Amino acid sequence: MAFHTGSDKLEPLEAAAGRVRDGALVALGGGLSARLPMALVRELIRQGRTGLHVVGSAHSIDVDLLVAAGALAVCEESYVGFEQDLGLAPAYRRAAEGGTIDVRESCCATILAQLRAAELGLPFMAVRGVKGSDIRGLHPEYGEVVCPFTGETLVAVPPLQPDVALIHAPLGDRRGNLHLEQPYVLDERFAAASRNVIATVDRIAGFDEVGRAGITVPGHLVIAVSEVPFGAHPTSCYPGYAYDRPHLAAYVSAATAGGAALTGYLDTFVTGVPDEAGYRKVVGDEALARLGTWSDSTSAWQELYS
Amino acid sequence: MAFHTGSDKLEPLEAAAGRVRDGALVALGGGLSARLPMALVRELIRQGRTGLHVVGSAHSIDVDLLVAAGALAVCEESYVGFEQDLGLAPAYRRAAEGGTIDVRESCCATILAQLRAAELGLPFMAVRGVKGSDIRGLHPEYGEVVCPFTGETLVAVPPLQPDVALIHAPLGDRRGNLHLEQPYVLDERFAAASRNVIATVDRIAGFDEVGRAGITVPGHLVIAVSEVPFGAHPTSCYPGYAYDRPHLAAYVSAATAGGAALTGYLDTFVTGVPDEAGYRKVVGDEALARLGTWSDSTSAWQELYS
Amino acid sequence: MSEATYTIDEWFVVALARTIRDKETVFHGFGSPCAQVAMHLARRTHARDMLLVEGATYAVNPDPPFIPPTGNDVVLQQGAEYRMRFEEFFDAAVRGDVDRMFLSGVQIDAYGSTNVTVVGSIESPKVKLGGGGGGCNLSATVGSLSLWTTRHRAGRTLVEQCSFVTDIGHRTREGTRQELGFTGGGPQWLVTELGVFDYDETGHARLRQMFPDVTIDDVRAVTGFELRVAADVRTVPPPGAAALAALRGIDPLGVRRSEFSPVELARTFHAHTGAACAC
Amino acid sequence: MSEATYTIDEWFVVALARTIRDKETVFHGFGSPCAQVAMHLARRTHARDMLLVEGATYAVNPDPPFIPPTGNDVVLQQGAEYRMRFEEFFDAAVRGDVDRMFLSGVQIDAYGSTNVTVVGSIESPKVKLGGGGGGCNLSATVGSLSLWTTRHRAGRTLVEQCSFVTDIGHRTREGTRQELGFTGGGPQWLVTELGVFDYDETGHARLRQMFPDVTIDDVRAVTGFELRVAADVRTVPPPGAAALAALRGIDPLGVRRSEFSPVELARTFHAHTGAACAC
Repeated sequence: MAFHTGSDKLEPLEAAAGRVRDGALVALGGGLSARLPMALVRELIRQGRTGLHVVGSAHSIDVDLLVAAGALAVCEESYVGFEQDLGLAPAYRRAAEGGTIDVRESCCATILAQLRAAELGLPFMAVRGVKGSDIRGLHPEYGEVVCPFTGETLVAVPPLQPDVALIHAPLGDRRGNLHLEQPYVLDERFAAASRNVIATVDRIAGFDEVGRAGITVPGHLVIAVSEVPFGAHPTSCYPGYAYDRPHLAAYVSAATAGGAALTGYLDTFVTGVPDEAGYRKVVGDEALARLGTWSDSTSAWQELYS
Repeated sequence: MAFHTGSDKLEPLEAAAGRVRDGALVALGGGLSARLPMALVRELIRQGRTGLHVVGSAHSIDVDLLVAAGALAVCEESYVGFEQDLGLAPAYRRAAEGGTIDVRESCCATILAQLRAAELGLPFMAVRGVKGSDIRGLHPEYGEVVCPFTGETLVAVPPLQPDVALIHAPLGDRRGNLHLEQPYVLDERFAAASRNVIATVDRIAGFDEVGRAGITVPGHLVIAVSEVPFGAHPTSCYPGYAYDRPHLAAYVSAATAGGAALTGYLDTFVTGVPDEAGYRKVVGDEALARLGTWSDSTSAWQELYS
Repeated sequence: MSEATYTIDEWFVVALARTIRDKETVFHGFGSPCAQVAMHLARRTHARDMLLVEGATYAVNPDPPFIPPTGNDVVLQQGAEYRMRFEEFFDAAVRGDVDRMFLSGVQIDAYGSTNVTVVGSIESPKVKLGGGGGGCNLSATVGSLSLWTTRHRAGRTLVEQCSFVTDIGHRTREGTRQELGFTGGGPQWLVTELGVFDYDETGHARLRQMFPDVTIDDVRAVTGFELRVAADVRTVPPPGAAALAALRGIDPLGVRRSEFSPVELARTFHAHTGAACAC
Repeated sequence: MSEATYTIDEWFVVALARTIRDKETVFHGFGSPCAQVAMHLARRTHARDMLLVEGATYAVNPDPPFIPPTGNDVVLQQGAEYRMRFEEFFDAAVRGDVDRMFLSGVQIDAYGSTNVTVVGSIESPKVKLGGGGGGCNLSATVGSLSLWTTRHRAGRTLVEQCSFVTDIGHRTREGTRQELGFTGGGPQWLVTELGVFDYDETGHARLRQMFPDVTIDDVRAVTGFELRVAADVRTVPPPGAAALAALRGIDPLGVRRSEFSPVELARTFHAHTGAACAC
């Protein structure tokens, strides 16, 4: 009875985040500047979670913030940074260079193969690449397999079954059905491969509305869902809001400075506020409302990034 | 340049079906009584195609008709029949028992694994089951692989890359974008794993309409698309029409009787009519219109199957 | 038909429905009217929190207004909470997220292996059957299997050895499920028009219940493998009024009846007041 | 800026766009503004039938009103013909349906292997870089690779040996692409702010074109591996007026400029009448 057949998974963010254990293998949904599960990340930090092992594709402030707060022990993402625009991930870089976190950098396609092994109930998957790349040296758990038909030797990777996938969606219902806008990134695969999905949604709606919008992640994969407006901020969650570039820039400079500046950011936006209502209050209604203006016009959208 | 980047793939059914060579490895879309590519099947028979090797999941009149017409040499479907309601597939059964076709019965999950190997560019895939089943004995091409991590021996299956996938959809555009209603059965996997997709649609629409409805199979996978109203008849293609149970029952009794009765069916509905317009004329506007009444009311829908 | 009177197809489906436990994720293959009706019946009676996956449409917990004669009609998606993709279902079943599947067979051996592929040899078939669909993988990994047949009395269904093994039971010529590395538990129940079997610790079928118009000798006479009988063998608990009402509402077309011979369909039963109700 | 005058970032992007052939399926990774703008430029000039796959959104042939500073903003899906799933793109790339990918690196060796993981050793990094995304698989199977860097002049980018190989070029310590069983063709072009390289039959980079304000000695001085120069080395063909106009329309925010140092951005060129136009 692995599927969650219950009809009401709605619970407070504190309880949902409380389901994540210290040292858990955590899949982070979304990617780069879009739909990162930031409310859950902030709550995990408030609850003092430690030793987390995160896996995923290309991520940014979610991982960097966990590192900055000392919540992360192992990072198995394919990329952590702020792209060309804002550059390297400061806390992640500092911890990696200082040896305070274990960096097991992976590749999007390899992670996908490992998630599929778990999703398909197979004890391994073969991958075409990886050979010749030093990424392979970071993964002693990889093996090799010889194709019984062609005789070629391929890199074999073990199943990746996260303890929990943290996913933020714009819309969902009490049963845990989630509607996402593309790009889904790895969220569908995370949901199917992980033991449990813990979700936050900007808005809880009735089943009919979610069904009409389209169910991307079915409720039977979800163990808990919490309603958290702007739960992906400062990253985007369309159609609600674009990403908050000024906020990310401010974070990056604080994290780059480190010390008091970084502590200041954490205190102001995470540990110093009791909950996400407090977070939204500090960010400010005006700043949040501004992120919804992307749909007013192309120039308004462009203005957000200028 | 494997993707078909052209913007206009619309062509007559005759030309589209003409792309299928004698002896081709053909994936048949849809399943059982839903969305079978019947217009293409009938046109292939009109063109006298022979030696076809069909693969897929659970099918019915599409395969049986190809067998009845002598167009089929190898059958690798997981099921061919008319369910509990109308029973065994008469022509298929007769040919199998007479040894005039090569029956390589497969399993839905194995076919899926083989299509995935092709879709993922892998030389093999492992499957959990099959062992202990005599189905394995029908497939000398299967092998075995030992998991490098658990040491367990699994059945390994080779990639399945059909020469062509024949798919019928209710809606599509000139670029070849197809909108399907669920169940998609294996059509998405067929489209990605096959060298080419040849599609028929009940109606060609503009890109905007197809995009709004939702693109299930993208045009870059499709080499040709033809507009054929009722192209899935006598099987269903919602939202347009339910399946024509009386027609299927008439076919099954003709095929069971064989000889003149079966020749009569082929002559009346396939070889004796020049094209699909001719087919629709013989079936009759009234019979076709009746299949659209499913949406009038539950009792009207139920009436179609009573 | 009144709720005080019911026919074998109704009682049979009720017995089949009882093999489902609440909160289970349950699937039936196509061409399985009795299993299909039994699943919807269970969900409306004792297993309201089950996750019902419709065979061939992969719709999750639909409420179809009627069961059609074909397994993949869109009517079977009506009111569904969700519609899985083909691969979404098969992946879930292979990785162990599907708790129960209904399987039948033209031949079924003592250990629950079934044949839906061919009677006679595959080289020169006596009868080429439809085929196994997804069974030869699903039977290896699904949590538990509920087997059924409505052709037990014919004497050719429960056999010493299947002429072809399509779906795997508790053991085959190649070994036990454990030796084959299968993750699923295999056959748990076998419901026939004569009675209900479970499987003993060796994986061999064992008669647990019989319909009241059937004797152990009747069953033995038409069972091709050694008939093992439970010490506490008893009558199949009669259907409750609620179950019968629900069943008749679910299947107005009576598609379940298509699995029974006319002779069997003539078997009619009368509810005894105070009869045990398991629903 | 007038069409008679243009800066290095504009000319560079035009040169990068020329590596794309019509009808190709082309992809760029995230954090790659120059490649991103180049792809949209190609599609609006000489490669109108290419299949453009946006990095990070996997949108097919979108017409975004502007290129944002982040790679997976929904603006990059505007007007798209189709939006691939993450796995839909990666599967296509691994099975060989993607013809070209743009890759960059903080270090690039003579055979086109790149490093975007770490400067120094992974055990004690000098600089921990962002990471490779999907490159360590994609570089093995995509048809052709167009490499680029805007940091050639710094002298630390084109190196004899990468301190860490993230993405695979024509050969690595473990062997050639053939020996590794890779199905993709590997690096075909390397465009830098100094000039354009192709790869000789041994898979070694070879200078083919230079920007007019650069000499071979300039290039040799900042190239860490043996500089091989084509016999017919020439000036990078100047951008055409149509290409410049298109480029400025595609990238009003000038995100492409974020890849260049201020010094480089000062490089301005004037169109000579009758200058060859490849666009």
